[in-house]
Amino acid sequence: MHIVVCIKQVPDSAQIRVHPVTNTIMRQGVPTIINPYDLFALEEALQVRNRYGGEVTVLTMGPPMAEQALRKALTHGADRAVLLTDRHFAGSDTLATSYALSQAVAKIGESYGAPDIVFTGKQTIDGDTAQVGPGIAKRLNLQQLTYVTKIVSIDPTSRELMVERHAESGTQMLKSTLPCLITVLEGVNAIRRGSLDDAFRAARSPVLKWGAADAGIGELTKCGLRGSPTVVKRVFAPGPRAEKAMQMDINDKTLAEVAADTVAAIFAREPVLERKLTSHGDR
Amino acid sequence: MVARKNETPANAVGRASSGKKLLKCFEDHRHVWVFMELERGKVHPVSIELLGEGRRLADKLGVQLAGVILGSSEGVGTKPAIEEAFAYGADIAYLVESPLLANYRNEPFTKALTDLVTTHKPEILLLGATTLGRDLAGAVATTLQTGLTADCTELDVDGDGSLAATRPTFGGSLLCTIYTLNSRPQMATVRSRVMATPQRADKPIGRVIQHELTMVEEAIVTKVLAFLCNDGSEQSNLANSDIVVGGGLGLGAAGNLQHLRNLATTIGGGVGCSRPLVQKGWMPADRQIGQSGHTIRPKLYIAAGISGAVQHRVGVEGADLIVAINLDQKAPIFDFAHIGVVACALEFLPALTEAFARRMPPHNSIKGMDRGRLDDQE
Amino acid sequence: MKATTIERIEDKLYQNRYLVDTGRPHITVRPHRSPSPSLLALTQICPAKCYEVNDVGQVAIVSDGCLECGTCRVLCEASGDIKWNYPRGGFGVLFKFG
Amino acid sequence: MTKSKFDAIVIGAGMSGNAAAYSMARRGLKVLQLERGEHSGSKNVQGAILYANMLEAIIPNFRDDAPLERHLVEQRFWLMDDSSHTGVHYRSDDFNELKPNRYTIIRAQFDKWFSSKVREAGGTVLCETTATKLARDRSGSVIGVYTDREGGVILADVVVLAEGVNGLLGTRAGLRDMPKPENVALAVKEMHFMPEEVIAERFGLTGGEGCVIEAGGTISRGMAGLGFLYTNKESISVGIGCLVSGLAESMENPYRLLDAFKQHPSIRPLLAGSEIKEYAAHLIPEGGFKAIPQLFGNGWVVVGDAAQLNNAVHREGSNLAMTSGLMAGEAIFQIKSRGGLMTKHNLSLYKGMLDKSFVMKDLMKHKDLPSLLHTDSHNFLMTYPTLISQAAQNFVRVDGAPKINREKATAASFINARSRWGLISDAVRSAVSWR
Repeated sequence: MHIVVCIKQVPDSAQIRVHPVTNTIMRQGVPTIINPYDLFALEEALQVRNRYGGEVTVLTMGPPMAEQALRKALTHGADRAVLLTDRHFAGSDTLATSYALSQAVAKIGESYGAPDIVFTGKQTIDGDTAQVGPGIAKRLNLQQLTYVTKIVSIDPTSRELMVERHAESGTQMLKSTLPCLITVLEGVNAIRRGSLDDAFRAARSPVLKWGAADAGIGELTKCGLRGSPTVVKRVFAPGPRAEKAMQMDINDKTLAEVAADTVAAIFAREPVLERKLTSHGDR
Repeated sequence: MVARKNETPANAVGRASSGKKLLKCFEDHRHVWVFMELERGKVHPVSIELLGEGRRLADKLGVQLAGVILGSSEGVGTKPAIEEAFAYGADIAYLVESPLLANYRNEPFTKALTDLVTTHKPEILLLGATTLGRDLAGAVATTLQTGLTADCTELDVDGDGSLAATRPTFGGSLLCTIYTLNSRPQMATVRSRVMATPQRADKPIGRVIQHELTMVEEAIVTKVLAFLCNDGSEQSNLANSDIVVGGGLGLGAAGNLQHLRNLATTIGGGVGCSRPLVQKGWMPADRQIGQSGHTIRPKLYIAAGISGAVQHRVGVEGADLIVAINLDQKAPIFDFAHIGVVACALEFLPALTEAFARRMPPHNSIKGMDRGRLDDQE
Repeated sequence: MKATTIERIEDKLYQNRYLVDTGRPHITVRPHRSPSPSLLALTQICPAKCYEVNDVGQVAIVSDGCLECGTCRVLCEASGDIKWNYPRGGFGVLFKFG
Repeated sequence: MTKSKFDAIVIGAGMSGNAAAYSMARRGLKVLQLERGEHSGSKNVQGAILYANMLEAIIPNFRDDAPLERHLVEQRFWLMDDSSHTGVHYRSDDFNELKPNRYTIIRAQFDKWFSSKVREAGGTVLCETTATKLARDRSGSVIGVYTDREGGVILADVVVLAEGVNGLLGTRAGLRDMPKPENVALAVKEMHFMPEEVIAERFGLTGGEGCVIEAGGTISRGMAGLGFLYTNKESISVGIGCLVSGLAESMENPYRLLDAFKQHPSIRPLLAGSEIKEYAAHLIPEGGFKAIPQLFGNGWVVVGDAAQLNNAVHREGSNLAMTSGLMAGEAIFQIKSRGGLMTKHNLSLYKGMLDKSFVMKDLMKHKDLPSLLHTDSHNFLMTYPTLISQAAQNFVRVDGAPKINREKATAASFINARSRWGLISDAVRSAVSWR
């Protein structure tokens, strides 16, 4: 089994601060981390490798410093790491990103065996939202299995697999075939700590650095800004909530009266809630 | 993508600032479409909200609003969805009916939607940011090689008719406005409970354009074996309760948490607390709301005796309505609550429970709604 | 000139970056009936205010805001009042500047 | 992939650990360095001043690419009472030299750079890995280390304990005692960010010039303590430290002491409008010469803070740490290159080097000062600061009273406070312990 896991190095958004006065983004000292959702995907991939044998290759597209994220992924236990880094990719939106990544996955397939499963995290916390996975699946025509909560079974010979997928009001049981793309729902597993061997391999083995050409990406017009239909025009901080809390009038009123006023104020602001609470029986 | 000089907000990047004209081939894309998501035949509330939003955008652009329905004729069928489309403001409906569309699978739904879009060329396509909507939108956008902005909190159209989609970034600490420059349709997804639910008006069914799904079951690799519907019980944990009642040190002692639970049981809410209560051992750690606990997005959050440290604030800011009860009117929680009651939480909770009970029908069975699990009575 | 108000300890800790090893606190307090003087001292001198007297009069710790300075170890490990260890590799406080 | 044996394992990637690992790796030794933090620097806290000439001995051209904040041109010593400070400022254009002598640095960024040098030199660095126990053979010699990762023991000829002031590994293995409350100070510190120009304006600095304020007095409420304020490029590190024994006795909250120091009329204007981005705390060895433990044994040496090598009186730590790391590395290399074993006897070479260097000489010189300050901190840090600031004010204030009366009043205030005999004994004891 050859499994490829796409990860992304993102700023640790919990550390992003907006300057209270100038409302600008304070980026000093904001460390980078592996996109938390991708760690669930990596753990799932490692579990599949440990159960069915094979190798896990980790791929990321980003600036040269994204190598740190790959080193961490290797320390968790991945077998090989590829960093896709090139000026042409700067400013890529999700469409251009999925194009570049899918070409790189294909190239990895040529050198290390076509991947049976491509894992990605559900989404990233810094901007893209659940579009790169489907984009890769569509371009490499892999079966697209998103929001997967459990890989029930894989039969390497018949190349069939069974998964459970989170849907709006329930869980779907799906049967599909390899090769496929799986995005993993958060919380389904917990990333493992690598062993000493993993840590040593991470410290010693080289991270493969590929530019556009190495990854077999010919059409540069599909990359970076030119390949991106969407573009960010403005980034700004949400304005602080204008009004302070509406203070309920409490002077010379009994607790019961204030409580009644409060409930009235709540229902005035949330009619849907009022209907739900005051209607008779199950609507 | 974010500010280059780390002090100034990012201004326009690349082509956006040059304001290039729309490519010729996209000029004939018109009208606003809303994908109606069906859940066992019933229309998902987010699609209704999007129809309301779609109507507003269509009126601003002076174009039509269309509802897109993909489903199968078995069971409830697609008729109720078509009625809902027109009742909430659609001018026209596009329908693809096929047994292959009974249960959601990516391949048939993507094919059906992309065929409709390539034939009738909408300029804006809105979908709900549900697991179905995001799975479908990603695949359709890639097939059409067009732009998709997900989880939008605000939609608008500029003077030149292009869609301005605003969404949170960097974990919600910032917002950004994204444009789809020269590709159509401009796709966007929106989460439920972000847009207002429009008024319903009983209107006759208008024009329905039906399309065939040119696909056979054998060609579809992924099969749906089963569907386990969760009966809402799983809803009851804090993270996705509609109502949450939180207790803080202002309650005085562990014994007084009973008042908190009485209120929660009465109005069907989950019970949570601030970090100090966990620290004092009054409540288990999985009840903690805040940075190192749960992040909640309920319709209503009642904070009783919580001062509102910043770590607590980031955990509750997603709530639609925050009611704070605290004896100290300078408590930080009043800076981000919507409704404030300066009173002793211990005394006010019973009165509030009583006030709610009076407005609710007697012994109203609230089993049906998603409510705090009964076994919260630890 | 506006006096910078004295922030509360929670606001100070909110600035820091942590990776909490949930379920594996790296410091534990030995159960006791009444806290020793040095345990009581911790409730005042711990720079992250992790130690508090709970309502049955015992000193309890929530170590997720711990700065790993070792002050409590210096005062209370020898007497056995607390068990002190480093968090697992990569967990605990992660200084951005230090 | 079995783990082969290493020539040396360095525990910890702070100043002493990086210096030891770099010096050995550069000499071609097979070095493994274990760091429990996410990166080298994630767990390290310091004021922080870098002493250039010690680093030059390790990485001569460090100025080419090391992340340095400002080079220091001004040192201010303040004696503070609640409303004022009396200070001695030394500033010299000489410090604007080609190779500046002291810099302010930000440890998280600096240590990451230093660690990249260790890797470049061929050292293997494993982060997010906590060393849990020393491995010893029957005779008690240290032969390797266990970690909190699966995979058992890692063997090496020698283990360099650069694990910092707490030093769990060494103390738990009984190689040295745990630091005592009166031998360590708890320092709390904040990073205040503000535009570079505002800092330059407030301290009268141009270009990369930097300024340092170190202050004693009533700010530590009578405990032996020190407040500090270091200017970085776009931030100011401000902090205060007190002996743990003093804190435990006085039950003072460290963060309240810090807030009071920040609110002091002399400090507040320097921090106005800043954005606080981190609050940190760390122990600093204060015991001086008398607290230095056994420095070497069969299969191990201890360096840096773990060896209590910190000249508290001169507020110098990172230079002693770096130098002790370098010397440990050199000693191990010399033993290795003559085919020697890492025995206690051979490793005494390391202590010999330390004794001949400034490290031991400085610490010997001030070996009595720590005890003087501990026992008499209230007197030196409460009474004298108030007396001196009152005297300064009397000297400066002009209200027509004859100068002679002023001077008599000042002299009287000293005598009433300390008595003639007290003044003389304070002076003698300070001089003796300073010499």
